[in-house]
Amino acid sequence: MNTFLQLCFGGLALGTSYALIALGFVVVYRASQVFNFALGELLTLGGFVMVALCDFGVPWPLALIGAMGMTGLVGAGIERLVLRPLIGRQVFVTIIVTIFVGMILRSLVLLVWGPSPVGMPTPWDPSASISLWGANVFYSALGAVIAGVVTLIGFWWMINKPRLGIGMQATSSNQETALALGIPVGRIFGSTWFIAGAVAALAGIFLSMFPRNLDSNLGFVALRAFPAVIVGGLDSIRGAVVAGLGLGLLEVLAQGYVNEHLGQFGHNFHTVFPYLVMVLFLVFKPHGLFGTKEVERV
Amino acid sequence: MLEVTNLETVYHGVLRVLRGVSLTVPDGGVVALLGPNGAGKTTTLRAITGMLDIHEGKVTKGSITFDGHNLVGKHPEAIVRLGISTVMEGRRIFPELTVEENLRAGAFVAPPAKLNDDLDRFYTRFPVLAERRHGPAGYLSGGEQQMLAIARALMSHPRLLLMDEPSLGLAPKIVKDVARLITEISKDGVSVLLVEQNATMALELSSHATILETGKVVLEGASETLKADADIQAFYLGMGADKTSFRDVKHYRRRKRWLS
Amino acid sequence: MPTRPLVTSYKDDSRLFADIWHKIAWTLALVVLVAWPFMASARWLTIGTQTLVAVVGAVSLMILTGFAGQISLGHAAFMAIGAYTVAVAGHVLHLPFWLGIPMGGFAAAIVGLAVGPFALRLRGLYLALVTLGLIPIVAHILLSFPELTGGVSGISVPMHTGFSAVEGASSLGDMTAAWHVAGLELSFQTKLYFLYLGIATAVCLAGVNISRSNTGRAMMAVRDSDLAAEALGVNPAKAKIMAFGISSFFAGVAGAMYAFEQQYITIEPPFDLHMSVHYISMIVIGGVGTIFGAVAGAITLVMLSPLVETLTAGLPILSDLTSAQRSTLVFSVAVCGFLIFEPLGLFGIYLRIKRYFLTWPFRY
Amino acid sequence: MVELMTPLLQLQDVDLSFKGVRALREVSLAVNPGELLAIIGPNGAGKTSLFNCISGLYSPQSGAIIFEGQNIVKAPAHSRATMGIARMFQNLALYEHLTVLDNMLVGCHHRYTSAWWADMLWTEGAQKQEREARALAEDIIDFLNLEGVRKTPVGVLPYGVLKRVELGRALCMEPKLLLLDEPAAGLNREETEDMARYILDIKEDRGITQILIEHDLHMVLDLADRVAVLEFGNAIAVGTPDKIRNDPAVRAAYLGNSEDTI
Repeated sequence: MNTFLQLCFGGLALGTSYALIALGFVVVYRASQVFNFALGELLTLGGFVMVALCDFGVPWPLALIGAMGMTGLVGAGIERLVLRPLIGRQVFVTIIVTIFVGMILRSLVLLVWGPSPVGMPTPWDPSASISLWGANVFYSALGAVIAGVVTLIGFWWMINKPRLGIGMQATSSNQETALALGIPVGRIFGSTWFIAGAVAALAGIFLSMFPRNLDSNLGFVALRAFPAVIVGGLDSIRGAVVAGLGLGLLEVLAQGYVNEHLGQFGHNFHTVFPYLVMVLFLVFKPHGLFGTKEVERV
Repeated sequence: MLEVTNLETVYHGVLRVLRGVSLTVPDGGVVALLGPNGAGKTTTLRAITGMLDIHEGKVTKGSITFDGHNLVGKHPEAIVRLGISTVMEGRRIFPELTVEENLRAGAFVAPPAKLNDDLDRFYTRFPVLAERRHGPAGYLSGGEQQMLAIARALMSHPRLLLMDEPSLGLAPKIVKDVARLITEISKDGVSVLLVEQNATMALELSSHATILETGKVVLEGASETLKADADIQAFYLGMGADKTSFRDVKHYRRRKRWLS
Repeated sequence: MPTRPLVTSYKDDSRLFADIWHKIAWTLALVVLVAWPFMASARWLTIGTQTLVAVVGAVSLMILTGFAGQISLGHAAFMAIGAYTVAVAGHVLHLPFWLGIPMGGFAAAIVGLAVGPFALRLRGLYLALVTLGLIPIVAHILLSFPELTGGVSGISVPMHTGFSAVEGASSLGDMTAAWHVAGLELSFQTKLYFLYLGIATAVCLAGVNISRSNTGRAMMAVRDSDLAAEALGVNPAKAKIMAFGISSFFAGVAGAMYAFEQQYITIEPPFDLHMSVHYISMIVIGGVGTIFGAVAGAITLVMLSPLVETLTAGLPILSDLTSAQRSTLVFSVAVCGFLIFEPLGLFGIYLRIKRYFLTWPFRY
Repeated sequence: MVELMTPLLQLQDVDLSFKGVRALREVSLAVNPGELLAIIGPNGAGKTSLFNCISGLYSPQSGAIIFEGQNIVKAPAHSRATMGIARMFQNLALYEHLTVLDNMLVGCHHRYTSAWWADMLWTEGAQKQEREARALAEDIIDFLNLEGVRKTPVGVLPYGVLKRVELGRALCMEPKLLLLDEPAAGLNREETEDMARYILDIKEDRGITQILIEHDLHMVLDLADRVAVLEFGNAIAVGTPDKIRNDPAVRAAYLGNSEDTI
């Protein structure tokens, strides 16, 4: 039972990060139908900015906010520089451009901070844990869950402000029409990318805390959050949260209970498990748990 | 209140569409902009609403002023805030959004306090929309979508409404409804610039009309005068059609050489 | 100015080499291609061979993504299947390479045909994500059978000719030994180059034939609007699955070629997301939608990489990166630039130049 | 006498609804071989939905669609196209990256019997089929006066020409039944007259049965052999143009008041 609880907490912490990443995908997708493959690199960037700020002597909480803000600005900058000129082009183009923006970001991160891993500063002892109902939970895991929940609530409040919400929906449906109605399409895109960057930084910071370290490959974690986006439904914020948490839990539980029963095939099985879930969903429920189906009229 | 003088525009840096277009919309008036496909009617509207640059076009010459404000180079958002609203060609409602969300999107630049009053006002005016307010707008019929598009444009409390082909693809009965609505709108004090192919309807509604062909103004004047013009009758109003049926239209072929 | 000769029949109109200028250009190209191994240094000969592998890979991705509009991030997975098929078949069955290469194609095509049905239900982004999932899944399966695939430590790729039954009887039986033909010494690298030149030419021709025939038009119809295609009598399911089958076959062939060229392969790297992305950059830089684009993109990326690596090595800040990272950075910027400013890629630039000359001295 | 013929297409009690909105209510209609049937009705009356049911893009909840004596209600859209039902879309559905000629050749898709591998190898058989399709496409191009633009990408052509290209693409399918969804919408007077002429020529010279949806009442009443009127998903009247012209129910439904002359 203790192992189970422990795994659950670990899964929850991982799931919060997945949920945040998925949220970053969804918020951009909802407004501009762009799937941001560069998000993973924003995770890494956020982590490194955080380390740099702490090294500079900025107090931890301020550094956290600063890192989120700066990464958000980088996100908004990418939107302005690269994606704005592509408004109105096919999905294909935007998918590819974000992949390559990600590659550029990755090169730049390597250029500035180099390839060797660094530890993420924490305000608590990184290897310390507390005992909750008999399970050992790392402070970092607990911190991730709390920070995630706080961010999600703040996010929820923002998105439900009528103007931003309706503006995002209108923009996503048809940019030209939205523009003609006086909706500042550019600013809406910019703010969604800012939000995506900021939550990605938060996810990146908590993901690279103990026991993991921060290095330039952190971005690949975002690839593992794709399944959460699909399972939740591409344009559903609720879906991102539910599926992110769920898949994080499933992944950790699979690692704990399933891998060993699959023999050779089970080695690292938990890493592909979310993809298998995703494929099943795409076949049987392509719009995910909460995604909307588009209205098609000929 | 709207003054367009000597407007010239290009697309993609090369394609000249407007070659010196001038027109005026007086306060509270209905002005029609007529002309065949490709004459530059939609381009004129885009230039006024600041939407040219997203189509890779730009104004190269001339000026557009609205109540003394220069509109050239302004963002579409700023232009809507000045009080110019557009009903785009082909209705362009947001199909996945509900009727109410469509209307709310239209009210983006309006003060939020008035929102509920406005919604009530339009629901009383268009009972069909009230009935379907929580259903996706994509399932409305063509006529209902047109009503929604007009209502949505009015949500921002414009003083000038630009309409691009509001009668396109609508049944005669609905066209009449739209025409009645336009008259009502102008009675409420909103000026209207009406871009149309349906010249009969447009000349009926408007006080003044401008006719564009290949990017130039070829005729303008009071609608009454234009209605009596022989060329207009032949080319735009299809007056000959009462006598010659479509079955008997002369049919000649221009042989073309194998090009390209 | 050269003008087109008068076209008098539909057959003339569909010819590949329409006029004398095309013929001259192709002859020149052929001379360069044949002379290459004898002119180039060992390093550039290897790069030439790698370019031919990339051409096959890029054409196969072009058929799927450029013609049929099915975005695939799983290209590396198909190539991995081809590569591991020839490696395992070489070890276990002692299969000669000329059977191994098509077999690699078939193995990949089987997986491609299995993925195809997903494409029927999914569009654009969703499909990209499924094909992305293919990479870890294929890698996981390959890693799960270490006694066959060598697991993480990789596997060597033996290149049997099938003629070596009599040991040492003829040097023809050994692919790695040099041949002496008509006074010329053909090293292993040279033989491989010519073999790949043949395969690449055949694959390009097949690609061009698809694009100008009914099969290709059906794919393009589905790419641009599958509803309209259906109303025109095109079966979208058939067109998409066909694209997946043909494309993954060629991808498998490219993978097999890659394996023989490398002689020793591991799973990740090279068969990871980076490889898929690399091939996508080729078709984007070359120009999506034409075989010309695939070939131009492959040549540009593979041939220019060493140049870019050398050139950027001297730059003050960039020299901190490894050479591969430098070329990745430069080409990523190039892809973004092309997507924003020249969506048709090198093909678009070619069209502009052509139009400039055709309309000379007028400028538009 | 018209009534004695076996209809080419027969709709029996076709019912269609989505999300609780009933688009078609037990619509029954028959189209005789060689005739030009026009369907008129206010927006939202279900005209385009009816076309979508016939061409297979929507599947009705109940009812039968009988084409040449066969119930095709279950057949997928592409096989209906192969059987000989072609359509023109209301909002142009051309392939804008392809040339006019290639668009036409996509319309010829049903003629090709060559296998994909034959196409890939460019065999003599595949080439022969390519030439035959080209000959057909050129015939249509000639008929619609599109010679000058045959190798122009569709994306750069003006609207009036596009409508002709789309008509041509439908003709390339060598249809037995041609569905025209507002072919004259957005066209000016001259282009409308040309379109009317083409429609008549298609009927008279090529003998293709056509169903026409159009708002231009002059055009409909001049061209059609019979007119069907739809309102709220019901077929409220069917008859000759003269009969429809004077039908009070039609006037009320379609024109809003009865003083107007049609």
